[in-house]
Amino acid sequence: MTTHRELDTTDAAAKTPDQAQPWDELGLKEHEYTRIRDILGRRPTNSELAMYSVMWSEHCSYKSSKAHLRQFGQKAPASDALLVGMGENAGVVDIGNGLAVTFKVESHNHPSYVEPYQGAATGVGGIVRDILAMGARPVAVMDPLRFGPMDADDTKRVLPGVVAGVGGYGNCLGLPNIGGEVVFDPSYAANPLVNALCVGVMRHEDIHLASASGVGNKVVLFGARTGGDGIGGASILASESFDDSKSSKRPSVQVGDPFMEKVLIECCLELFERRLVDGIQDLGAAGISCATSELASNGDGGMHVDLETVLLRDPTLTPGEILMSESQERMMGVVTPENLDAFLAVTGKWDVETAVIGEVTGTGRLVIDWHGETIVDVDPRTVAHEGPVYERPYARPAWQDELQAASPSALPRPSTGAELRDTLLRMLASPNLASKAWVTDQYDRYVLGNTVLAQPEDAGVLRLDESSGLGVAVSTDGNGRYTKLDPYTGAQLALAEAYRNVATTGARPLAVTDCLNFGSPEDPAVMWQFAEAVRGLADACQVLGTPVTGGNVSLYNQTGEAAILPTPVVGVLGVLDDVGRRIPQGFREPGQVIYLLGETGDEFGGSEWAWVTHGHLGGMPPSVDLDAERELAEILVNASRDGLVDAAHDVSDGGVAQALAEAVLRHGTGARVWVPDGVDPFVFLFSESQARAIVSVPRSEEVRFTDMCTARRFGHQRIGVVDDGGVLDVQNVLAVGVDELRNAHESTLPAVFDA
Amino acid sequence: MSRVVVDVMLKPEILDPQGKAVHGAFDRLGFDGVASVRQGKRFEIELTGDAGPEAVAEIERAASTLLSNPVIEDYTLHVETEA
Amino acid sequence: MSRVVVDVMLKPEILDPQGKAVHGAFDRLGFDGVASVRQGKRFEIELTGDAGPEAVAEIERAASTLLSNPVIEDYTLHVETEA
Amino acid sequence: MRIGVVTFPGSLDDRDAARAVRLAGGDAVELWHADADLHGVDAVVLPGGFSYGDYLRAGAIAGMAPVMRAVVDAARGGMPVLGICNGFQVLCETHLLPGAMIRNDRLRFVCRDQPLRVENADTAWTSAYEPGERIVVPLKNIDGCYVADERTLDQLEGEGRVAFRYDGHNPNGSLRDIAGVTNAAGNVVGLMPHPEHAVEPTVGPGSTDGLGFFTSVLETIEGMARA
Ligand SMILES: Nc1ncnc2c1ncn2[C@@H]1O[C@H](COP(=O)(O)OP(=O)(O)O)[C@@H](O)[C@H]1O
Ligand SMILES: [Mg+2]
Repeated sequence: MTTHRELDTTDAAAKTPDQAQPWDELGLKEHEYTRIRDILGRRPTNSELAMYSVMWSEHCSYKSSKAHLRQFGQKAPASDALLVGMGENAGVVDIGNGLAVTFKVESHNHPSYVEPYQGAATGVGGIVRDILAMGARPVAVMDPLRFGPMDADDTKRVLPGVVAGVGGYGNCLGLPNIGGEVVFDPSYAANPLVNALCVGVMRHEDIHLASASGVGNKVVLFGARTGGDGIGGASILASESFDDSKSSKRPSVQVGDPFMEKVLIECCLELFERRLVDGIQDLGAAGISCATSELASNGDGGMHVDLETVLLRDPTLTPGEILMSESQERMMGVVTPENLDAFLAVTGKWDVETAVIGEVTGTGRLVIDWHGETIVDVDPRTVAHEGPVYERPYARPAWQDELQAASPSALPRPSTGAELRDTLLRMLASPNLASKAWVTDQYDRYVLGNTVLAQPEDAGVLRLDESSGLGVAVSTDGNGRYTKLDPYTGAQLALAEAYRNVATTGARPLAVTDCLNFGSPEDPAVMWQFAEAVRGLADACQVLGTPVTGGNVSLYNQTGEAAILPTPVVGVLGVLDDVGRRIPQGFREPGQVIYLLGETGDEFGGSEWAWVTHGHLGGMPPSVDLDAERELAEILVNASRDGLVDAAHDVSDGGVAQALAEAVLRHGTGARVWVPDGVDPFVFLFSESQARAIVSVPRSEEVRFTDMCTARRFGHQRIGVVDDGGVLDVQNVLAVGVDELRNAHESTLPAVFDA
Repeated sequence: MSRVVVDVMLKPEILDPQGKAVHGAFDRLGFDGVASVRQGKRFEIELTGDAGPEAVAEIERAASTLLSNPVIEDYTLHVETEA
Repeated sequence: MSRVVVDVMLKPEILDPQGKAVHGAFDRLGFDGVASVRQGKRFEIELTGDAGPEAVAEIERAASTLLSNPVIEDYTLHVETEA
Repeated sequence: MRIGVVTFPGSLDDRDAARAVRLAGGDAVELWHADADLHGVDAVVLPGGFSYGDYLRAGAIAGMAPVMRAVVDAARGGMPVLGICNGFQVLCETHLLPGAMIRNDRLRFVCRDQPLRVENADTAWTSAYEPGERIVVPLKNIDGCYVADERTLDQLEGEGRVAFRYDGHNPNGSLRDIAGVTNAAGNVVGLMPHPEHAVEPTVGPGSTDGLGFFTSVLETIEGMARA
């Protein structure tokens, strides 16, 4: 049955107050629909309804998480580095020399499950446009990923597609991929996590904000044409015609065009440089609805749009669909009338199609017309900023005590040299600890010519200023098992690890971005995990002095009742005054002395060892000591500045054994290591105690280095010597040749994904 | 020996950046008169035996799973007869 | 409006890694009976007007210069008539 | 000495190529795809990237750009031209160099620090190297498998026009391990790996093995000027 309806205008809405509307199919709750009617003083038009429903969705409005996320602002440590804080497209951090850096991580989880290649590709494209919209040149991407069990059939579908998509888009865009994560856990089956991070750089004066001000200024839409992409479910809601055959043609999948985005980046940068654009906003979720309402509500007036002027790829789109379309590679700008010709000349040079679709008004209203008839007339703030906020109930789940009580201390431990050797090789080859080269070799890590460190190093390091060597380091981390055992601690550990990874390269940690991936907020247990994780992260940021500058929340990552491991992914950005002083992770110089920094305890809750050898998850995660993390970071940063260490590698998943193996494998050298007196070899090798790193110190610097550690009362133990013997030799315990180590470490992913 | 041909094209509503780029190239070369270009894939599959109903059914199954991605692509299949 | 279809295939003597991979996938799925697979490109070109001899000659020229690389590829062209 | 670096829509390594030119001591001149004028440069680099998204075929659409008519003419007249990765693909598409690139044998993008053997150290872009010298420069591509018919390959080998070969592991299935070739005159050279990413010790793979391309051409130009 096809019922074509008349265009639903504001006039029609005023005249037909009782017309039934599909608010529930659009995902709105009844009280939300009622509130929309109250705000408007009439029923919404179909276009308005579509707009509110998308902008008030969890994804766009953060209605379940907002109440908690406020802590990031309330507890934010004083930082003179922060130029733009949370709430904009991305935060902006001052790194000196007049340069500023912006970075942010976002999720594209569900789309990547449906269509791995395009889902991941458009995830990268979206975060890059966020960074571009701040006025910055995007300079690198990273991709923290989570998948179901490595050898599950569905993982064999999803992982290669996601990796090809991240690479296909990022490589074609010319952004080096400088890091990320690949983690496997059964809870991510059917709920893979595809997070993407982008870093951008600009001069302070180039910061742009998403606001439409100045009555008479033009609103322009430029980039790709608008098609039916990503309207998906919303098409039923947004469509003026309830014609089944038609709405089924609206793809819920968005397809990316990285070439278009590359051109759009260069075009925008030229517009910024020539000061031709006032406000700018990227188009992401909810497309034109979102961009117009956000630009207008951040400005000082209103906005009028003639929707029929939007350039279309598919002429059959209805006005509601045009408003909702999530076609990629589009930007919206606010341009003064004097600059319009120059603006069009630049977009013309880059072959970027551009349409003037409206202008800034003084009415305070967002008015959208379709061929002269008004289909939207709203206060833009009610759409963009005044959506519902929920105080969702949360409660510590009953099973939490039982989980924490299931300590790993009862698990049988390897004790003989042969058993320990076997354990080391088995862990090195396990999916989460194995080399990720199969993935990262598909990413261009060199383009732009400023990559100082990339995978497999602890953090990605970029040079941002060729003359001074000023640069930044970025790392992302997150351990869902730790977070499941104790969400408050787990989130802090995610921060601690990323912070430590950044410091390990010699960079001073400055700022944080985060992507909070959780299950359904309607489950009080999940909501408790979320609340605890946010509280933990906010508290830890306060102690470490690193403000959260922005991020993203992804909820409803679950299948039926089963939620994913609570997975806060934390990205830390640090600054290096001279990237020439960066500390890489691999042992290179025979004769250098290996020190273990920090204290080792018997900590196996949530450890890789318990998981790999016993499939066990229980007990308490390793304890957090943020003061120790801070002290360790200072030692590493000073050591880099003063040239005291040649290599440094943080100790985390898999413990000291894993860290040593990776440091030896980097250049195929060797090491002779001894277990400190009175320490159990198993605990020494595999414990996951935090705030630790291994370093290699030239003999000439050994005294200065240990003096510094002593002065700071920071634990440091001389545990070995680098050599070129091609063997990792833990004396009187085990010895493994580099070839055997390499084979264990590097065969795992190819064996599954090249089969 | 016989040959089955499977043509795979993006669904009409899905953006086709390649086709768009080719269209742009036509314009630059001064070939006007082109309204649109879509680019897809063509698979020429030689069978060891006859293209009987079972063989075709097998290929059909592969066309819908392996050769095309049903989320974004459509396929058509035909048996090629000697010219 | 009318449609011209250009099929571009690698020359038989040029190796075709994509076709080979598809062949391998057939084998793994247990589809035997496939002797070889070649993967090429299909262009569907909609003309604004009729596919008259001049228009077709233009497309033919594009097919041999733009749509295919004569060093490694062959093409065939046909005008599609409404079904 | 002025070395032009062409930017096509979708070029990615153009700024990197210009940096390498500067580090070698030359002046880098930006050239724009839509401008048929070479602005008096002494040599041209066609940089890496995904011009026009590599849609249709890698390098195919860029090969038709106005600037390429000028480059083709200048190359035929003896001007040194280097095509890196996408630039190599453009040189093949415009038939300045023989052969073509197809999808890598493993069908995936590959990024690695790639050992190469310099087979011909007599070209405009390789005179700073020793014949047989082993260098390491990054390789990053998805359409990097070099193919040509047997007759062409035999001819290239016979005339010493295989300029570079992959040393050890062949990363993309290129026939006869060919990583780069030169025209008969030795002024036009193309290769898949990226020498411009191996010119500074702190960035990239940390080797400076790629700098020789750019010092070679500066020397070549100087020699041409003296002659
Ligand atoms: N999906 C990915 N994309 C890019 N780099 C990755 C990805 N997964 C892992 N890496 C890189 O591989 C290296 C090892 O990863 P991991 O063991 O998770 O590091 P860490 O334990 O130090 O966080 C790091 O350099 C990391 O950035
Ligand atoms: Mg690390």
